[in-house]
Amino acid sequence: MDKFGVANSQKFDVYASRLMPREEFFTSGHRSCQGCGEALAVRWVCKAIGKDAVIAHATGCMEIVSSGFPQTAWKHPWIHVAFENTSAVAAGIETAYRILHRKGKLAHLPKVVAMGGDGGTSDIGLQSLSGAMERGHNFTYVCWDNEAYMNTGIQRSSSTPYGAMTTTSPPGRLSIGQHTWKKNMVAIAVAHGIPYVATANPSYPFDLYFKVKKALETPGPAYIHVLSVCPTGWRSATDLTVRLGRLAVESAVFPLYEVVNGRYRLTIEIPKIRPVKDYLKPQGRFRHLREPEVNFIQQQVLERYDLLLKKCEAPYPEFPSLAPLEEGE
Amino acid sequence: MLEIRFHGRGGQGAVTSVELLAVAAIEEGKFAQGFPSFGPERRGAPVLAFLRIDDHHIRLRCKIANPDVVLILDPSLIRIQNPAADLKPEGVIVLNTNKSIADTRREFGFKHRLAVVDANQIARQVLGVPITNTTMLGALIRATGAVKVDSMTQPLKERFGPMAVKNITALQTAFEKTVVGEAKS
Amino acid sequence: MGHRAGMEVSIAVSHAVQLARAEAIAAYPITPQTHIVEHLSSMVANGDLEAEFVNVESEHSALSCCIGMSAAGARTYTATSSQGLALMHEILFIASALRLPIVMTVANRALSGPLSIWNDHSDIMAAKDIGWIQIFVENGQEAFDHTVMAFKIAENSKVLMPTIINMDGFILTHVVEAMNMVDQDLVDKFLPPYLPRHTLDPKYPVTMGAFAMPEIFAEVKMNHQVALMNSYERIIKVWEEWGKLTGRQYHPVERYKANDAKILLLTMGCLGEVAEIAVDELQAAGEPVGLIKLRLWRPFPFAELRDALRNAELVIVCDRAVSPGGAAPPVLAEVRSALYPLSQRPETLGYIIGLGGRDVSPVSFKEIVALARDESAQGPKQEYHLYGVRG
Amino acid sequence: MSKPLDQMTWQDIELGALLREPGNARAYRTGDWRSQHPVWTKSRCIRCGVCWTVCPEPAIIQEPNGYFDMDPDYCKGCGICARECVTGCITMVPEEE
Repeated sequence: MDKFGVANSQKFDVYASRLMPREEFFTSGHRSCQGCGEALAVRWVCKAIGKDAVIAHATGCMEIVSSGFPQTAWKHPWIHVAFENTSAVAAGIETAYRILHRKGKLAHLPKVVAMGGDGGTSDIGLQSLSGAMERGHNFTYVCWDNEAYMNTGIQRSSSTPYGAMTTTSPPGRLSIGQHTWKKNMVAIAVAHGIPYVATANPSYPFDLYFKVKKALETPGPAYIHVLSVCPTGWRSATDLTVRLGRLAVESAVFPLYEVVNGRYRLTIEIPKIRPVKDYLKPQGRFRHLREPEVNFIQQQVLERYDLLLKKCEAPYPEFPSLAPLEEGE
Repeated sequence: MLEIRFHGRGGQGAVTSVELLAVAAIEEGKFAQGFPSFGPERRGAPVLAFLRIDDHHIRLRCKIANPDVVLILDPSLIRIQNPAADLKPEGVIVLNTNKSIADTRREFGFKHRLAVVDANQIARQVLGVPITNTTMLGALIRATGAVKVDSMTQPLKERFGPMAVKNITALQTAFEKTVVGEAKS
Repeated sequence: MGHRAGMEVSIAVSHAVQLARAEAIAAYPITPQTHIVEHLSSMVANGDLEAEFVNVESEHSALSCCIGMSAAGARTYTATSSQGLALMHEILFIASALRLPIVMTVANRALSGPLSIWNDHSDIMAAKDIGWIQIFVENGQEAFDHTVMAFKIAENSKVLMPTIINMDGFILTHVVEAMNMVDQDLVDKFLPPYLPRHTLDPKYPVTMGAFAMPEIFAEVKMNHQVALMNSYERIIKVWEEWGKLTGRQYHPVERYKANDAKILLLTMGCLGEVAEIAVDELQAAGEPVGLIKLRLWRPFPFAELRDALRNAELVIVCDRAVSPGGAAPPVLAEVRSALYPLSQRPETLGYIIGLGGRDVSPVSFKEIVALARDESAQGPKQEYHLYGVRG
Repeated sequence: MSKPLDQMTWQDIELGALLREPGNARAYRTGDWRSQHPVWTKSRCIRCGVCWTVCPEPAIIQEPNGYFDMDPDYCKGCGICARECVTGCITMVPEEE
């Protein structure tokens, strides 16, 4: 149990929800699919963000379902510009707030949050994200990872997991479906030497909630990678969304951890790792996989999880802390 | 209108010279236009820089095809191209060399009016480095009267700050030491 | 009121941005825009300009960052060129659709390929339909003046439109010349602080950049089109106000010795002054040749242009970009289109000049006039010509 | 929102197609999408709020007595609440024809 009394529990404390803010910042009337894990994630992230913030959003599912003119599901000041540039837009907002504050035109600095899907983050948006992280803007980036281009009809992205069927990585006589391993965006973010990086998942809403809070309070760039179950693209039952998110963690396919100043730490321990087939089986996108492929995935997942544990146990961080410099005379 | 073309190598400061001279002419109340040969110049490669000075607003935006003056910062450039090839017949060549007018004419066959100065030596003595761009401005002013020597002081100060004094000295020294030979028919 | 000074035009532009008290700048270096942003970043580093300068990782991000800056309420500036403008392309449309008054200098340069860092107008002509106000300048003075004025135009509450100042790369950006600077006091009186009509403010949350279903997209476009056309009057007013303050009056269509000229050359950008020299020489030789210079490119000044051209017999449009396989190069296409409704209209011939930094001298314009007269007498041989191409 | 989308004129468009009514998506009722809906058996409900926590819409409202129910205007009928209910007190019932 961590300090919030929830994180180690597989099912969160049943009454804890009463402690969470009631106010909704992502309102009903949005047009996401039934059982959308991403909408659930947005709902909780927006609660964690609170009132005093502005959101820049990339083109993608969440943008389309939430902002059809003349209606908006967002209660935050919100801007959508294009697909690949959300981090640059957020960087501009953050910069403008800073100079306007310095010139006395703005009383205080609202939090700046950028959001985008896995395509808008790990593919087309990677450059602007990298630039914004490298320049050290004080913003939080949240990636909604539903593991493919769902908005355009389920095409593969670099975040699509090995073996998954999408419309552009179809299994066939010569292919098992997606034949590359999911890009490790978290490691890429960590490699920028930014102070806060985390994975999260709305099946663990409190873990997600407090990670967002932490990210917002961290000066400088923060990155949160949120696995967002997509019943439409994953070909799973709509009611299984939260369960699948939990299975992703319990099978170590998507462990929940954070990297604070380069130090890795699991936020949700996995006492007994479940077989990956428990996670794969309810998803139609893996239906075509045969035993050897499942075994390969199993072996890869365990090896990668093992490497993650080693990083968590490492006696040194991934990069030296910049703290002494900031404290310097 | 006076049209001047500088010949130098990337890093020798031909473009800086042109800018300084343009600013000086403008501060005298004239109109001027200074610009480099546009492009990706690299250290050591031959470069050109252009200068127009006139009493009226200058409307031309093309290269200088037939200059009134060519100024050669580095005599080794003459072996690559003949800077005097398209010089106007009444034009003048301003050359950085330790040779005399007669020797220079003999070596390169120049018929134009010719001004020579050993700018390398002056620059070494005064500036401590063989960078001759500001030094050669003294020779140019001597040969053409394009601007007054004093007009160079302010632009040099703005450009070089504390280093300006030495550059001004180098320029004045060159102005005094420059030898001008009239054109040969 | 001001002082006369000699400096590189790029530096003068950066001073104009400084005098306008720009607050937020995001830029990526590209030849020949670099000197502008170098000087701005050093002004920011030295505290001579109270602004934030963001060195973004691409032009795409430069304009995206500017959108964020402007949406958050800061007076925003950027500069680019050629490939950089092309990389921004997608975002250019969004900046104007969001009605954010970003001011941008485009140091006009050819588009690859082959790679060319030199001047022509193919970059901006590929971006003519982006919904921005677009102005062309002829010399350093104009580049300086129009940079200051652009902020006032763009930020006018009835305009709120991003604005591009087009200045020719190298042959304008990299030239040291004489200009009349203006004092900070004058600019402060002329240009009040930017009061954004709406910003990203948690106290008054708004949604910017909602998507539009087919039922409403055309209405949104119409709204933008009307606003851009209506900006014309405000542009003229701002130019008039500047004219009164400085004695330098600008017009959307500039006429040079064009009265009673049967033949008119038409140019945009700084080759206009080179053409003036050709016109002087031709008129001295008794030839009825004048010059029209198109300054305001967007919104297109239909009425003034028709007025300026209607009495001529022959208009020779000098484009600086190619429209491969197209009906005409961009300026010729628009000029012809603007003239078409007139019952009596001059013949229009097109010559494409100065591509990729090719030198254009007064002699070139004289040759073009001679070629066009022949062509006009014998009937056009082809739709338009690439002047001076060998072979 | 004053007018339906297909009656708005170009003059009705805010500058920059800006939207000034945050959260006005609530005007769109996603309840129409539903083919089944959750029903709570109150005798088994411990009022823990897990259903409220996991609803993506959100379309679960808490009544003054602490029990939960769906918001018929927005519930899309995904069934996550029933699946995640700690005591199993929610069942999904088909919409009536």
